[in-house]
Amino acid sequence: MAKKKTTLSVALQKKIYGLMVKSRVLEERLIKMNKSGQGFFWIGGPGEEAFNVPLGLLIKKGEGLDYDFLHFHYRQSATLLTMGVEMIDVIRQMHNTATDPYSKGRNFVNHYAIKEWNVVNVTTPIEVQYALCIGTGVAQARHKGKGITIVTGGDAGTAEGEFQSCLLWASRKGKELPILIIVTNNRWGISTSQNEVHPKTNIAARGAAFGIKSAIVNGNDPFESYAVLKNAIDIVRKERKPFLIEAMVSRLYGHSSASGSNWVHGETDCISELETCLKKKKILSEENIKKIRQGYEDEAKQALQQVLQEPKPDPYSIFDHVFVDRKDSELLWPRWLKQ
Amino acid sequence: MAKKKTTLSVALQKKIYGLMVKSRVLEERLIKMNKSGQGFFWIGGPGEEAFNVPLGLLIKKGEGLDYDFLHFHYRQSATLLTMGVEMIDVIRQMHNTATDPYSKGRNFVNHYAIKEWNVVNVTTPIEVQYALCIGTGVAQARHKGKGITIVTGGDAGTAEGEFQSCLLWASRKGKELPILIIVTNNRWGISTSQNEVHPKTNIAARGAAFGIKSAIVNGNDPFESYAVLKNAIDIVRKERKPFLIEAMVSRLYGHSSASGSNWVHGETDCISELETCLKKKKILSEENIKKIRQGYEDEAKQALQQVLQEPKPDPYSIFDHVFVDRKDSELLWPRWLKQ
Amino acid sequence: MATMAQAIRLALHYGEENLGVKDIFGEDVGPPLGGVFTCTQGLKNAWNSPLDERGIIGCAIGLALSGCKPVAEIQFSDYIYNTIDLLKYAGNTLWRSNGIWPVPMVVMTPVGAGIHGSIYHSHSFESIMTHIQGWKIVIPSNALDAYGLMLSAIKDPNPVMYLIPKALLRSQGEEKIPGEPENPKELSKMIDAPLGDRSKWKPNWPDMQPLSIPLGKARIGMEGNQVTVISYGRMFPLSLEAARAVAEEGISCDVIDLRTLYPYDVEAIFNSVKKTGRVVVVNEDTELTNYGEHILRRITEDCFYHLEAPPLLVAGANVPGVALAETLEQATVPQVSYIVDALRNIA
Amino acid sequence: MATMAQAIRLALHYGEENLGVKDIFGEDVGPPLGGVFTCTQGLKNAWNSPLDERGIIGCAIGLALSGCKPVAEIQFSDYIYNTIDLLKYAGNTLWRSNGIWPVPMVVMTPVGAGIHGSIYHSHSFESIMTHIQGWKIVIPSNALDAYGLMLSAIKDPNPVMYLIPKALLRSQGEEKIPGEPENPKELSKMIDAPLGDRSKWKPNWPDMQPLSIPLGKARIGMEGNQVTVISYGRMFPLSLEAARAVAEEGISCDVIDLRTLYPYDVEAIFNSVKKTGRVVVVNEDTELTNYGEHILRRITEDCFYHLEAPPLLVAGANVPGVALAETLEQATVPQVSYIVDALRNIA
Ligand SMILES: Cc1ncc(C[n+]2csc(CCOP(=O)(O)OP(=O)(O)O)c2C)c(N)n1
Ligand SMILES: Cc1ncc(C[n+]2csc(CCOP(=O)(O)OP(=O)(O)O)c2C)c(N)n1
Ligand SMILES: [Mg+2]
Ligand SMILES: [Mg+2]
Repeated sequence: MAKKKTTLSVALQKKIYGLMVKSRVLEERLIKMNKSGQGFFWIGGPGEEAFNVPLGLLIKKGEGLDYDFLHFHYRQSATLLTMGVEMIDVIRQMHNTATDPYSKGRNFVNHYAIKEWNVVNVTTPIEVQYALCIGTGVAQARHKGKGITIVTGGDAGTAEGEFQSCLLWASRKGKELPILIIVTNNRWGISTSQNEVHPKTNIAARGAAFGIKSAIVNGNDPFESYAVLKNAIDIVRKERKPFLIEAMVSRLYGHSSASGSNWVHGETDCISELETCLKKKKILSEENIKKIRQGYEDEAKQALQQVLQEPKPDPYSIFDHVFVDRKDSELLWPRWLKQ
Repeated sequence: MAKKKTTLSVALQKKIYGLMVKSRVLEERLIKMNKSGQGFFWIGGPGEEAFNVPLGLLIKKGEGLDYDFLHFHYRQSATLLTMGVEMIDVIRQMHNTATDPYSKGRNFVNHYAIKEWNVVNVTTPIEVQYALCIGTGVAQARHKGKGITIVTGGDAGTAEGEFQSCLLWASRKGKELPILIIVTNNRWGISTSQNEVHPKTNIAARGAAFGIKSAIVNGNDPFESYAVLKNAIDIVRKERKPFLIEAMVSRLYGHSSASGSNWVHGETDCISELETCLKKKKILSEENIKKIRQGYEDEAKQALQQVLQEPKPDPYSIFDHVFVDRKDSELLWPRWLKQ
Repeated sequence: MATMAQAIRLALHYGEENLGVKDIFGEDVGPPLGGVFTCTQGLKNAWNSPLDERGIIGCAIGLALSGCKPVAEIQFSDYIYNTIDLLKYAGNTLWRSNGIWPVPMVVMTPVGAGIHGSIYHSHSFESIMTHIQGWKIVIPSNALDAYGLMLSAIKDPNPVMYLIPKALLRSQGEEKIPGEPENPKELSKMIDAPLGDRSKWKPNWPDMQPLSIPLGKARIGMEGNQVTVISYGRMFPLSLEAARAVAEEGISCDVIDLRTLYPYDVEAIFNSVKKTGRVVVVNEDTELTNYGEHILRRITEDCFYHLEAPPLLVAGANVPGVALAETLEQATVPQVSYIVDALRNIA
Repeated sequence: MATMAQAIRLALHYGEENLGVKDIFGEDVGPPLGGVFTCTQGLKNAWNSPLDERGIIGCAIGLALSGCKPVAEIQFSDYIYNTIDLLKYAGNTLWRSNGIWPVPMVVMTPVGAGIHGSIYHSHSFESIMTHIQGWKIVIPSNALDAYGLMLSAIKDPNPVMYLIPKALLRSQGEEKIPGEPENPKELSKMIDAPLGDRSKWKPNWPDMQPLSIPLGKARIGMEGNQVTVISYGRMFPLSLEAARAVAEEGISCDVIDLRTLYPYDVEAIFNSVKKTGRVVVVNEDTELTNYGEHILRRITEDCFYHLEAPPLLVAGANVPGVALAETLEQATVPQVSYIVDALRNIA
């Protein structure tokens, strides 16, 4: 990567780097929280920053059909931070406080839900997002604006039938849908290596069977990722047709806290690669690098201090938002929750 | 077709023709039964005989892993008759008598289940057979005999996720399964034309995405079908790897009795085409043709006469075979069935 | 009067004209067929989906999230079972996001036996469906309710499951739907597609009017004071018939049509049981972990000291399906005579 | 004594050595992990499937049809809901073919809350599962039963659903499993995989012995005569704890562990209720159309005149999931104190 030229401005290169670090620092803080008992479970995206930050930069952010609809999986923190999510809110979800803006203490960390940015609930069940995205795609195809649908998921998950549903519905002759279909391929599903359970063909090849254009990208290279994403997004936005990207990425802390969340040796670290590159290009010095990281670490630490003071959700709140009108959920009420 | 040469012996050509007619005559009898109130529902395979008879001839018939495991859909009568099913048994299922050997009056016609020939229950839910066939494929891959798994289904059904499951599991690197994956493409799913809901690519192309060899065949031509099937089956049997066949066929009486089961004009009729061909080749005369058809019509009529005398299943029998041991189903028993 | 199939079609027409419904879709829902039971014939926004139930429900959720009000059909409830995870997902999306993402969608699907549908066209679905949280669930027993409940389902901001008792689709309603012409033949001429080529046919819609049947309100089909009969869907007219039969023997029944299975009308149920002290719940779903058992549990819990006899469930036999032969179907799902027996027993 | 996870592993080992099990498979079931809860570690016939639950169940059915005895795992029951159609299919195959095609297979899947699993690692599955015909359904509450029930499940010629109360997997049994070494540390050294590189590790299996726990037989965990408590799985030890607590106040309970949910031990249930006249059913599945309501319906139907107080259900709150925060989880699924309250109330 270091050798490749990029057409991105120096400012943008720096911005990308900063956001990658911010997101790594946050994830490492979340891992620490889990290890010290400040959060029950961790899952997240360290190793995908070089792909996810450019994605966040290229999204048409806003609410409603004129903006991009986002069906994300649980490794997307770098995209969300790039879009403007605050560290503290992620930490709130990690600590399942009442202040968690995405699920009020109900869901695991990195499970975002943001209406103003069309961020549909991040899913825990693998691959259902590939079925849901059909619907926002249909709505956007009819709306004929510039908004597109973007869906992400892992390599192992493509074995689920919804992946085919997405390819098929998106490629119906004359009814094509404006969906950018992304698969981040880290070559693992928990402990199962891709080699063991997948065919010898790559995932991008699945697009061809449906007449869908596709690309494979080195997701550890932020500049290549930016270029490939930009091209694909432009095509989807303009042609109103699907595009499939397979991004080769790393899984730097293993699957999740359930598998120990320890640093995995031998995987490419996109951040240290980028540092080498930017240092070589004299865009950043060792000192800059330290300062940037330190700044985010301070931010994360302060946020954590605040979150630890915040209240846990009220037991009665389990009946909130079962239905739009709470009355509808009060037909049954467990004996132990006296009203 | 008429012009193409075939290497099949005259005897075999005649045999194929006879079986095609037999199965057409049976299906037409079933349709009449439905129209005259002798059966509640009809669904079957008129229009697929030219493909299904050769398939029946090429199957390694028997029980257990050394023989072919058959996961069929509801248009397979010609294959089953070729294998040796008696007309009368099909008529029994149509009339839901207690003598119906496949389901004892429980299921629709053309829903076979024959243990001695590895004919797994024909399915009503579309496409589940493509999930089940993985299992017999795994067993046969391990067994390392000559038996293979054969699965059939329609074009519209390939939109279900199980189709992808089948392709993926069958093509796992180093764990390939000996499955002949057949799709009979009649360009319709009930009233929905393939054009309306499918991509512009053909179904055979889906194999390539998984590294699976495939072929498209004119399923109205019995000789081409025989050749393509023989080649594919040989490959699967020997290489113990999957093969995908897309067979272009006709739907001569529409979807089922629910859509009227009337003759559809404009579809190719494989039987009249074959008659023209065999007459031109002087293999059959008009008289032969009449006689063959008459023979099967008599057989069907006689069978029907007998079936109409046979008893309906006993109400209490609903509790038979819920479990292997009937005792297990007697824990609950509706008040109105006094024991 | 309109048949139930026509009533549903008229309601969907009202929905696309007045309630913002832009997508009515599913397998064979669009032209030329307009649904295997004609419920979607002639609707301007009806379209055919691929044969992919998971895609259908996924698409509906996505449409709902994007602000549309989709009505998706699963051709038979027998084929909805590969989508339960997605139905659960639709039902927990608002809750998972703590109120951020509502999912206003309607799924409709035919249920129950009675058309010689054999194993895979006779399934009931209410027991599993009521165990899925976050959904409202309705099931009409006549054309007028079918119309009114569909309008309420479309207007509701939550996911709503609209179960269609398929054996009643051709039965004509006794009451006129607001807006339908006096003469049912006239209605048929206006909105039923012709046989044969339909490519140039267009329906001539009557000017349909709103009708409010609030979700969660039962209907008392017959009043009495000795036995409470609670039913819905196809079993409701059978229950009514049974109650009329025993009325001649001097057994007086309250016959309740739940109409909405969740939220159900707990007031109507408890009031009646407190009055009669005897209760029979009738449905055709299989009897093990059956929705009717929930209703009975609520009753035994809250009205125990009013009960004068063991409450009864008349439901489908616990076998894997409704078989094709008539002898078998009748042994499997409740018939009028079985309900009559239960009423005699308990009274 | 062995933990429940070890007990399951030992039973599967017994199964592959003695009962013809050739396939133990599912997501992450094979090496290196041996299952997210280590239940399949070191087993010679354990293998990793693609991430495709529908493929897993389909494959298991096919293996069963071909004469094998597969044990398939769905990693969490939370992810089994896209396979309900296939589970139904497995359960109706013998019946559809009028006895021709048996489907001898075992599916195992972890259920229930108690590990801070949040919405998608806390689901209960028994209510929907018991509504699926043609399956036997078991759920152990301790290591010994886990072992014996697994052997019976494998031997059974029908499809068997083996529900694993995940929060109990690490709990050590009180009784020794036939064949396990005296010392649990010894057992661990023999069969637990080391941390780090496992590529060269091989388990050293103890010589396991058969154990018969017939399907359909409940176990009485504690005998009493005032209240019948019916429970299973994770809720059984909590129920026992609650019963012990109220025993000190003079409330004497029969505490029944069903162990098999279908076919359930109707004799044990009715005998106890006829003795006590009071019954509390405890489970953690959501309360609307809940399996416990079936048990209560059978009891009210057949033991009505023995009942001295309204029977009670203590079950999960009717919300879309078990939330992550401890305050929320505790409000959602039964805690010992809630069971104690119910026992005091009814006694
Ligand atoms: C439907 C479903 N099945 C199983 C799981 C359990 N699970 C969580 S993550 C995971 C592996 C996912 O692998 P992949 O799709 O490659 O994504 P990655 O985690 O590698 O980014 C599994 C099996 C799940 N969450 N959902
Ligand atoms: C899972 C499922 N969904 C829907 C149906 C209803 N149905 C029966 S046949 C059919 C069309 C099948 O089309 P295709 O797969 O092309 O087979 P063909 O009938 O044309 O041979 C449909 C939708 C079904 N049987 N199963
Ligand atoms: Mg992966
Ligand atoms: Mg077709």
